[in-house]
Amino acid sequence: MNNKLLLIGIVSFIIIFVYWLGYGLLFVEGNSATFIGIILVSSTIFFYIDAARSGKEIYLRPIAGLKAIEEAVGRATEMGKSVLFVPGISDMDQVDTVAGINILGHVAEITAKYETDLNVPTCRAIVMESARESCRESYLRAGRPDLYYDDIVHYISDDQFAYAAGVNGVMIREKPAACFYQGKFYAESLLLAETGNSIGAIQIAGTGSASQIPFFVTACDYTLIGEEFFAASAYLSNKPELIGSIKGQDIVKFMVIVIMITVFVFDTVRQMGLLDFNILTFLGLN
Amino acid sequence: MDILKKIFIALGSMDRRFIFLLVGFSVLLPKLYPDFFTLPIKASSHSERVFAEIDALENGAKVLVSFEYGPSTKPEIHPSAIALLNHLFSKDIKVYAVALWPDGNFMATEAFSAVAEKYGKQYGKDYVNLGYKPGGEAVVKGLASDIRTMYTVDLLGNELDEIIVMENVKNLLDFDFIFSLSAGYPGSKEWVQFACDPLGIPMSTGCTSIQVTDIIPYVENDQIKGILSGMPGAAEYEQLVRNTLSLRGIDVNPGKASINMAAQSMAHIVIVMLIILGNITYYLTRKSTKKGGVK
Amino acid sequence: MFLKRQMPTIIAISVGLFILFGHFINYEPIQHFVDNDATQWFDIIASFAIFLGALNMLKLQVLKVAKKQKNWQYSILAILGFAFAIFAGFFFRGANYVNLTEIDPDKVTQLITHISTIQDIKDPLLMKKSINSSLADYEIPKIFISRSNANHFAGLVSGLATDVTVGSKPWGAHVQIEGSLFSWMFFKVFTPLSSTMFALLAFFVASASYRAFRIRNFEATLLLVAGIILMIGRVPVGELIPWWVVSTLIVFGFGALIAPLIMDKKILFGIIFCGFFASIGLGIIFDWSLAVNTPEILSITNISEWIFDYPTAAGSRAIMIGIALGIIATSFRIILGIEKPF
Amino acid sequence: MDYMEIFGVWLSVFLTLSIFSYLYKDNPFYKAAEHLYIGVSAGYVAVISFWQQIQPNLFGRLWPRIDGNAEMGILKSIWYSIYEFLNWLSTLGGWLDRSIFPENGIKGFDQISFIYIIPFILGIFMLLRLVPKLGWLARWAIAYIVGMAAGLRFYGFLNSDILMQVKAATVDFSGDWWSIFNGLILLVGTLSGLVYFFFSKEQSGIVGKVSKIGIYFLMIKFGASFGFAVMGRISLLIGRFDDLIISNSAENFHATMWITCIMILLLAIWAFLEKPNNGDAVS
Repeated sequence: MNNKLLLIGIVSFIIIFVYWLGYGLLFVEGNSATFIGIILVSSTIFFYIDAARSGKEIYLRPIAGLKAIEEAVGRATEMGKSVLFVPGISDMDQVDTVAGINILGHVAEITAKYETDLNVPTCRAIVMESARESCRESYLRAGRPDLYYDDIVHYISDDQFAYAAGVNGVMIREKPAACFYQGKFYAESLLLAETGNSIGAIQIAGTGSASQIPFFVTACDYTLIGEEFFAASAYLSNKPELIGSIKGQDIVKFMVIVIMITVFVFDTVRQMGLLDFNILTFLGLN
Repeated sequence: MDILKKIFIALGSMDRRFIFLLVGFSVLLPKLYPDFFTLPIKASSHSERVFAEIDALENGAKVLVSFEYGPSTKPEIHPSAIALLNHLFSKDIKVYAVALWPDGNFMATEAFSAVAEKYGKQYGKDYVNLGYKPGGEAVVKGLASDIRTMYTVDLLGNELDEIIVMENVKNLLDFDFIFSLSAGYPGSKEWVQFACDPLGIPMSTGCTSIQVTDIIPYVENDQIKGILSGMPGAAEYEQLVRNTLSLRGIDVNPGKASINMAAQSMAHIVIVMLIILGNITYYLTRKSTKKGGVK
Repeated sequence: MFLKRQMPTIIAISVGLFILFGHFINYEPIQHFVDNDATQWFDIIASFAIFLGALNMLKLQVLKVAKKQKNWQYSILAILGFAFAIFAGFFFRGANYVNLTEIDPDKVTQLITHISTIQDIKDPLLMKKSINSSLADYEIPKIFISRSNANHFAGLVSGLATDVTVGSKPWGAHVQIEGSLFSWMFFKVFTPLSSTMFALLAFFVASASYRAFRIRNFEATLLLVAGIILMIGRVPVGELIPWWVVSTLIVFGFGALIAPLIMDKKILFGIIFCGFFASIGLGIIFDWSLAVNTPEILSITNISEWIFDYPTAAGSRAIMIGIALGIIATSFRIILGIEKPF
Repeated sequence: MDYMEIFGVWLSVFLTLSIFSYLYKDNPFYKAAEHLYIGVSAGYVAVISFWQQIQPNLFGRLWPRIDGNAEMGILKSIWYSIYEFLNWLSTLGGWLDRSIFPENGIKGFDQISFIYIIPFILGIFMLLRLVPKLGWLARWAIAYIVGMAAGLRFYGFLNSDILMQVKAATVDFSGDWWSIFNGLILLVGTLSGLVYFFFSKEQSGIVGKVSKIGIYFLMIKFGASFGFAVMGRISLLIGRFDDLIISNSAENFHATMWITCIMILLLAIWAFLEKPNNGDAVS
């Protein structure tokens, strides 16, 4: 265990040392703080992924919205209605969409297991393609490849509100019993969530768009807020390496908090005139 | 008392279409009868900051205005654009327009044609409209290093080297100020991250209300100098420009945002009233729901 | 099998690493690729993919019509709308302009009269000036959708200049300028639809806030109070609210905050009434009705500005950092190849 | 008089009101507008992305404008004969006018960027999804995009949303008490908000208390966002009403008034006829 830590430490040190040697020559000047940040973040997360792989138990606090997913699909099954999954309006160049598609994989696995209809309207053709891949895999994993067909995932329009209008149409005419909104959303979030609310569906939202979280919080039953949304697929997968990465992410967060407090303390001391040391300059942030 | 309670409970369970109707009327009535609804407009510190920054620019300075909105968000931002152009042209500042959104250049064309004539400004001599380039942040980065790698011609197809105002303008460093009129992505955030922060050019923004809470950390950090938030922000800026210009002997018509503030205020009041009503009902019926054990 | 299964993972990992570390490498073409080309490539691929999506949409709508499924009649509209957009985009350009060379200086006024029949002229004098400065080669400031209208206008003004030509703007420009069939579609069909869908939100935001802004618990109350203060404080009407209304609201707001804690209505109302009379009393004693005397906290505008400058900014920052961490961790998992959506 | 213009005004008023009619409930007008919108927008986006991405940015980079009279090397002339072939295809063998591929290349760039063949190929791979046997090639294109996103966002978000915000952890003590207090609020709010997001710690004890404070800050942020959203959406509604009022002018023959009246009448008739078999009104 400790050997691995040492090994990762040595490798990171060597990388940073090489960077330092080539600084200004091989490497661009001016963004050394970011470089060191990347190495630090990567090695921390990698360490915990590795630890989890070798069998370390990791506790994750429960997130209500994730527990509710299976429940929601179950209810749709009981009612004989379909499940709607909206992967947001951004393309695959946003990490949010990637996270949303990963969650879709888990939802599809559950619908396959329960033999419930799934409907995934998309706003981008590339998202449509990867959502299909993801659903096909899930149906296969659930042992029900016979239930899968390509039109589970279909394209509506690249335009934001045309897409919203189309999804709205699906909702008011097909009346799904469970609606998932997982991805990057803009103004259409409330339009979707309010319509979903008016048809009485269970709604579970998750998004990394800070400005849309309030609408989901007020109109949906459960909302995965910001970082929770990105952690969701790891939670659901139960794979040790993904769960390890969540732990690593937590440690990075802890480091950010510690650094912020350190910056605050040192800067306060500096402002009092007790110490002639500017921590921001030291960290390369000024 | 019991009757009152019943009324409140009945109101509380009203069909949401009544709410729609109320909101619709609250906007429509002040529009149809503007004389009954007039309100004084007082500028917030953020709008004042924007005004002061622009007003401090010298005559003949160069300002880049980026149009990052389209017809659907026009009501919120276009008034800011008009007021801004009034302000800039009255100070004989050269204006350069770019669009990061495809429909942004329609907005830019409309704004210029509404304002330029009044100040006798000529296209190509006093202002230029470079049009839309796809790519978002890549465009911003490109402009930062060399405008001519991004744009070889302007919106009307003129070569950049033939345009008088483009003389001695090589990249963003040649501008004194950047103003982003932004309705989302790509927008103000990209200008801060990829142009204004690295190059140290002052910038302000006029953005949609919904974006304000996302952009406010940058304003607090002084990476953006002031912010016009949505239509109310536009109205405040319009008012500041109008008052100042009239002191300088130029008459500007009251702007669209200022006119619409009455409707805006009415709608807000109606919504707040609805919320209060909803809460009274909620409070009166709380015990029964508690028993029911609904979430 | 290798090409189907492993190759995509290898591409994703290598592209990810290349772009991540490309930011640091001091070699101009790599920097250029990372800054510009990488996203441009994506845009190009996405543009190709759009046709794939459009075909899928079309297929489903056609199937709906063919199978006469419920509401199939409306699908015809979707197909027609799509066909019209493609027609305006690739087959019928419009965007006809009329160009005059060597205008007779004496007939400029006549020309302006002709122009005024097709377009509003705000300032004829200024227009005269601009025509006079480009007599040799002048383009009429109106672009015609139909060729015959342009020809008709050219016929009207043919006597005023040596040469009158009718042409049409190049392909590609037709999606950017007014006066093409495509821009007509944009302004008359697309814009009203999209901006009205957007404006529907005004109603939904009202009904959502009516339903959701309840003093259910302390958190919900904070949401409600911040929301209401912002709504009132950011519009001019907030300025008009006199001190006693604000102080009353503060008292009630305080009451709302403690309401979840106190179940006995009598005690709660007692506290609220005491606070109410105390604040009014203080106001009368210190004469707050004079603007100078009013404490700053009794202006809704000031309160709202404080809320969005500090607590909101703090909340925003926390969410922003959290989201950034989530994105970084997900990106890292993609680069490691343990998370792959393809 | 421009009939196209007047027709356009009437059409846009009709479409606006059709969408608004959704507020009453799902009805034929809304369904028609919705379907038309989906069709038009899909076509609109396809056209725009072709004329503003594929044509200028891809073809323009591969075949930039060259001097038609100048001598060309053999490789270059082969290269441009591909261009002519594409033109031949796009004009259906010369039957249509030259449009996508103007003579002598596309204006905009001065140098051929051969590297753009890669996105061209990846784009075609994407379209190969239509050929069942070669559909898997689309995965390569998706893999490129996902990899690119990971590389770009990792750097971008670490830089601007974490490191830059660490900078903001300082409090300026040179101001008055009030501004120091506000600075502290900012810091405490940010830190406690972050604590809320800890996944591998149970939210009890001190962590629970701090994260509770964090939730309060998040809630205030959400409330404020909501308030701003109300403001923005109302502004947009006002904008729509402005347009409707303008369309009601005499020169447009009072389009708004007529269409409103007729639509309400038709909706009333529809609602009356619909009633017996309609158990699922949206409310």
